[in-house]
Amino acid sequence: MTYRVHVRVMPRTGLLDPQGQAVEHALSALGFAEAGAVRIGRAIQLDLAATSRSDAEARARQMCDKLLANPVTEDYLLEVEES
Amino acid sequence: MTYRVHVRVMPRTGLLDPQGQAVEHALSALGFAEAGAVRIGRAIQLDLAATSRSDAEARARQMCDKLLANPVTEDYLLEVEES
Amino acid sequence: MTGSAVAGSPEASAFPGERPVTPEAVREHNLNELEYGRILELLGRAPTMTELGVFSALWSEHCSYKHSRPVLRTFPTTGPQVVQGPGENAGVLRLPGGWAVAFKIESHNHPSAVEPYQGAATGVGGILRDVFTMGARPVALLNSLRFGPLDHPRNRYLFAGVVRGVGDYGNCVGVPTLGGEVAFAPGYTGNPLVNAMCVGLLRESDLIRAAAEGVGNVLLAVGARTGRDGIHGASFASEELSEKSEARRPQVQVGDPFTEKLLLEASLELITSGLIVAIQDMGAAGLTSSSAEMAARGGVGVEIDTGLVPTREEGMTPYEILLSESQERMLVVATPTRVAEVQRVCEKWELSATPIGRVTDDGIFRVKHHGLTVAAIPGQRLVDDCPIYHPEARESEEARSRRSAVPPLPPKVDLQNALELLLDSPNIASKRWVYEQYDSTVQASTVLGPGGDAGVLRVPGTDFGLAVTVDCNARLVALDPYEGGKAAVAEAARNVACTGARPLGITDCLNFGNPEKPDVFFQFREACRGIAEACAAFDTPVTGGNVSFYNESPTGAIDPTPAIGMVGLLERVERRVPSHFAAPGDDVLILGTTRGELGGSAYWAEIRDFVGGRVPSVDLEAERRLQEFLVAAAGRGLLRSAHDAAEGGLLVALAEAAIGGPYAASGVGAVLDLERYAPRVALEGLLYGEDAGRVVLSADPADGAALAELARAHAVPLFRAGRTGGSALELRAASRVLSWDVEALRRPYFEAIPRRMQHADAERSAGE
Amino acid sequence: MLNVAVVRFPGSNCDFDTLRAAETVGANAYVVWHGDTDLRQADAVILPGGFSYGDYLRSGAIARFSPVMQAVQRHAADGGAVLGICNGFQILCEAHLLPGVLMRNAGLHFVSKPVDVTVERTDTPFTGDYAVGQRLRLPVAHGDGRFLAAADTLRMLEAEGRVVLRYVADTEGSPYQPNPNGSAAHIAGIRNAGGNVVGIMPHPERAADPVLGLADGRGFFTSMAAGKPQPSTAKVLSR
Ligand SMILES: Nc1ncnc2c1ncn2[C@@H]1O[C@H](COP(=O)(O)OP(=O)(O)O)[C@@H](O)[C@H]1O
Ligand SMILES: [Mg+2]
Repeated sequence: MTYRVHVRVMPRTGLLDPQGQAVEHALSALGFAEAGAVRIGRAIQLDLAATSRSDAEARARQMCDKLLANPVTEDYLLEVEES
Repeated sequence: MTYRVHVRVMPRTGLLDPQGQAVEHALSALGFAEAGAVRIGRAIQLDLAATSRSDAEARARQMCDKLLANPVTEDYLLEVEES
Repeated sequence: MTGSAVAGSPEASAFPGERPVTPEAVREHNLNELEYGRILELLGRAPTMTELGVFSALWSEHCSYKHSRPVLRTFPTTGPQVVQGPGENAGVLRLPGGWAVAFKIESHNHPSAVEPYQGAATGVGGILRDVFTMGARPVALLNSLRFGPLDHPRNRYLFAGVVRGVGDYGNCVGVPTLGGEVAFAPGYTGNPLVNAMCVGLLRESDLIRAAAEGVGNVLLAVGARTGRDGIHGASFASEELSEKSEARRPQVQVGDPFTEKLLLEASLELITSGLIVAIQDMGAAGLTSSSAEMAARGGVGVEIDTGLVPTREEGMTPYEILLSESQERMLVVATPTRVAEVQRVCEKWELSATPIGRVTDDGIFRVKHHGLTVAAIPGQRLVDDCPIYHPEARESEEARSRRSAVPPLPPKVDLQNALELLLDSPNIASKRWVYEQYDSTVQASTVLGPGGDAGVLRVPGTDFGLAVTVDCNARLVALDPYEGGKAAVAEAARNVACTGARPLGITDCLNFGNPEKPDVFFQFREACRGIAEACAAFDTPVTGGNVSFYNESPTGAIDPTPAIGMVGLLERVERRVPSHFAAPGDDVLILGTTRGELGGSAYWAEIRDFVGGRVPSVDLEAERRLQEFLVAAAGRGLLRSAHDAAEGGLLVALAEAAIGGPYAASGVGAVLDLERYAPRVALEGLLYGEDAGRVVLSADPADGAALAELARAHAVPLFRAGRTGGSALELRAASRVLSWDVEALRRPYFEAIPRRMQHADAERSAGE
Repeated sequence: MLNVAVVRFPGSNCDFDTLRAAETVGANAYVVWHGDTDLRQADAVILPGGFSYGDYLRSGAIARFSPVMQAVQRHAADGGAVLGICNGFQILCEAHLLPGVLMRNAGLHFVSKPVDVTVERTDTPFTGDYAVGQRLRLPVAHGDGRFLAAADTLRMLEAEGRVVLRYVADTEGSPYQPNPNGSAAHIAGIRNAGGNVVGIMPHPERAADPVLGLADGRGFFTSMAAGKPQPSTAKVLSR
C-alpha cells in the first residue's frame, strides 16, 4: 500500500517566530487585522510504501524524529492518508 | 468566534523542488528508502476572528491570494477549525 | 579583597509563588559555598530567589571572569592608538582623520553545540550589538570555527548548521564577512567552537560609553519583546556540556536579523544625534547584566520595574524577565526630557522604546514588579565582589612527553605525493565552501575578500583601509601553550602585514577547558603569557576579548584555542597586496629563515599520523622586522603578492600562491631553485616544516634591487627562488626535481570540503 | 541633473552602496522611505538589494505592499526607468512589474561570489553604455536567485528579447561555475515589455570602483546618467 503523509513542522511554542511576526504585521497592514497568533513552519508531503496505516505512521514518526523536525526548536504533527 | 486556520502552501507540481529532493536523498541515506515524492512547502497557522466558519474561510482565502502564496509557483490548501 | 564596607542591604520580598532559596537551589544556580557566603555577608540577609538568579548570572564565569581576571591583567592594553581598552562593549583604536575602529570577538560555543544554526546566528547578532552600541557602524564580520573531523556525520551537521547560521544573520543585517578560519580536530567533537568577530567604524567624537549617569535619568527597553528564551544562558556558558545540557534545550534563543538591522539603524541614529546618555546590549544575562554593569560603570544605582518590560508571553516572573536572553534588545539611558524624541526615532524604525526604570542615587540595584521590591542589592558589590580564584596550574605529564616524542610511523606517501594529500585535508584546503555562503561584498567596500591572508576594506571617503584577520593554530597551543600563544599573535600580525597593513591591536577569544583542572589552567596561563609578550613586541595592545572556559564534553577538553582577532591600518588602500601570484614572469622570493622544524606540523599530523614534537619557537624581534619590511615594501608598491607560510609549511604556501584566488580562471606556475636555500635542512623539513616568520613574495624583477636593499635595511633574510610562469610548480632542491601540475593541485584544494559536505544539511541525527 | 530615487524598505541593506554609486556618475541620488508616496521628480528609481522585511515568507512578498510601491507602479507605467537589484528584482517580480519568480538557489545555499554574465540588451536605460555580448564580472550575493517562469513566459521572454543579462554557461569541468543558482536559461536579468523596468540579480553597485578590483558594474550607472539608447515607449530622461 502507498500512503501519503503530510507533516506540519512548527516552531515550538514560546520560541520567537520572527517570520510569523512579520507576516502578522503585513496582514494587518493589508486590512486583515482580525488575524493573530501567526506562526510559520514547514509543510512536508511524502509518499510512503507500508503494510498498514499504523505502520506508515510509525515510520513517518521516525523520519520526523530523525530528520524532518528539529527536536530542539520544533514540534510536528502527522497526518496519514491512503493514496 | 475565533477560528484556527491552517494553510499548506506547496510548490506547484512539476516544479523542481531541490529542497524536497535533498530531503528525499537524506531519508534514503538514513534507511527510509520507502519514502518518495517528497515535497516541501510552508505551513502557516493563524487565529482568526470571524462570524462563521465560511466567513473565516473566505477571509483566509483572500489572505492566501494576496500574500501567503505566490500564484505563479505555489498552490495552497486551507483547513479551518473552531478554537 | 574588596567590599569590607558596611554589609547590609534594603529588604526585598519573595515574589508570590516563588520557590524558597534552599541549598539545592543555590547549587542549581552554580554558586558554591564561598560565593553564597559572600552573598549573605553582602546583603546582611538571605537573598530572594530573584536575587539568587541575579547573583548567579553576574557571578557566572562568563560575566565575572572569576578564574581569568588576574591573568588577563597581564596583557598590554595601552598605547597612543588606544581610544578604549578592555572593559567596554568593544575596544576602540584611533585611525587617521578623526576616524576610529571598534572591534570585538565573542564566543557562542555552547549554544551552537545544542542548536548550531540559532547558536551561531545569535552569536553574530550579539557581537554586532557590542560594536554598534559603541556608536560604530559595523563594516566587517569574521568568524573562527572549530569542529570534530568531517568523517563524522554529526560534525558535518554542526559545521553546516553553524556556517548557515553565521551567514544568514550577517547577510541579512548587511555586514560583509571578510575572513575567518575553520579547523577540524578530534578534541572538538561534541564541543565545537563558534567565535564571531565584528569590526565597526566611527568618528572618534561619536564614541559613547555604556555608563549610566545622571540621577533621575530614564532607562528604556528598546527592540524585541522579552520572552522565556535563553534563561540561564550565561551560567550555561560556564559549565561543561553533559547529558544535563540536553534538558536545557527549550531555552534556545532564536535570532531575528531583520529586527537587528532596524535596531542597528535606530541605535546609530540615537547616538549620533546625541539623544541618549548611554546604551548597552542586553546580551548574556540580559537585562540583569546590562543594567547592573551600566550602573556600576556610572557609579550610580538603578531601579527597574519588571512589570513595565514588554514581554512576549503572559505571566512572566521578575526572575524570568531579568534573566531572559531574548535577542535584539537594548537598554538605553536618556534624560527625561529626551524620552519622547528617543521614542520617535525608534518608532520610525518600527521599534518600541519603553521606559522601565530610572537612575538612582543610592547605589542600589533595585528591582520592583508592579511596586513590590523583589531585589535590592548594593550595585557596585554585585558587579565587583564575586570571589576571584587563582587555580593551580600544572602541566600534565602527558603533554610534556608528547613534546619530546617523535613520529613512530613512516610517511604514508612520499614527499611528492604528500602535497596533494595536504591540500585535500580540510584544515588546509580552500574554505571557499564556507565563505561563499557569507556575503563578502555588501557595503561595496571590500578590497580583498576572503580567500587570502587577511580581508581588506576601504574606509569610504578616505585613502586608507583596514586589514582584518582572526588566527590560531590550536595544535601548536596544545603542544606548547606559551609558544602557541605567541604564534597565534604572530600569525595574525603576519597575515595583516602581508596585505601591506600595519598591525594596530588585537581582540582575543580564549577558548579553553575547565579552569579548575590544573593542566587546563596551565594552558590558559601560559598561552596568555605568550600572547602578552607577542602583543608587547608588536605594539598591538589587547583592546578586549572574551574568555570561554568549560569547553569540555564527555570525550574530554578541547585543544586550547586562543583565537586572535587583529586589525591593521593600510595607509593607502590601493596599495593592498593580494596573496596569490599575479602573472608569469615575476620574481618569487622567500622571506625569513627556514630551519625545517616539523614539530606540531600538519605534515606530521596528516602524513605520519602524529601530533607531537617540539613546536617552532617564534622569534618576536625577527617577526617584527618582517612585518615592518612588508609594510614598507607594500607602501612603495614593490610587491605583486605576499603569502605567509603557516600550516603545511613553505611548499603549501607556494602551492597556494600558484593555485590562485578562488575565482581565478587558472593558476600561475613557477620554476624555483632551492638548491642553495637552507642547504643544511633536510628536504622533508624544508618543504613541510612550519618555522614561523616566513613569507612567499612575488615582485616585478625590475624591483629586485630595491627589495634586496629594503630587506638588508630591515635585517630580514630574503632569498630569490625563481620566476613565476608555466603550468607547473617546479622545484629543484637537494639534487632532486619535484614538479606538480597546478591544475592537478587546484582540484583537491577546492573540492576537499564540498566533497565531504555534499549532503550535510540533512545529517543531524545520523550520528547521534 | 538626473534625479535618482533609491527606495529604502525596512531591511534594505544596499541602499547606501547604490546611492554612492549613483552619485559617482553625477546623479542627484536620494533615499525615498518605504512609507512615502512621492518619488520627488525621480527620473530613475532603484530598488536596492537587501532583505526587506527579513525576506520572511518570500523574498519581496511583503515589501511589495509598501505605500511607495504604488508610486513606483505609476512611474513605471509612465515609462519611467526602474532598476531592481537583487532584492529589488525579487520585489519587482512579486509586484508583477516583471514576470516570473526568484526561487531558492538550486544548491540550497546562499551564494556570494563574482560571476560572469553577458549583456544581451543595450536598449534599456541601464545598459546603454555596454555592447551586446559584452562579458562582465559582477558580484552576486543571494539565497533566492533562481529565476523561474512558466514555460510560455520563458519562451516569450526569449522571443521578445527581454533577457538583459545571462550567466555565462558553466565551464565544463571547472570547479568554478558561473551560474550560481540554477536559474532557467541562465537568466540573470530581464526587462519588461516596455524595456524601462529592469531586474537583475548581480550587484553592479558593488563593482563600480576600480579600488574594489571589479569595475564592470559602473556601466549601469553611467548608462542611467547618460539617458542613452531609449526603448521606444520610455520617456526621455532629463539630463
Ligand atoms: N570561517 C571563515 N569565514 C570566512 N572566511 C574564512 C573562514 N575560514 C577561512 N576563511 C578564509 O579562507 C582563507 C584561508 O584561511 P586560512 O586557512 O585560515 O588561511 P591562513 O592560514 O593563511 O590564515 C582566508 O582568507 C580566510 O579568511
Ligand atoms: Mg589565517
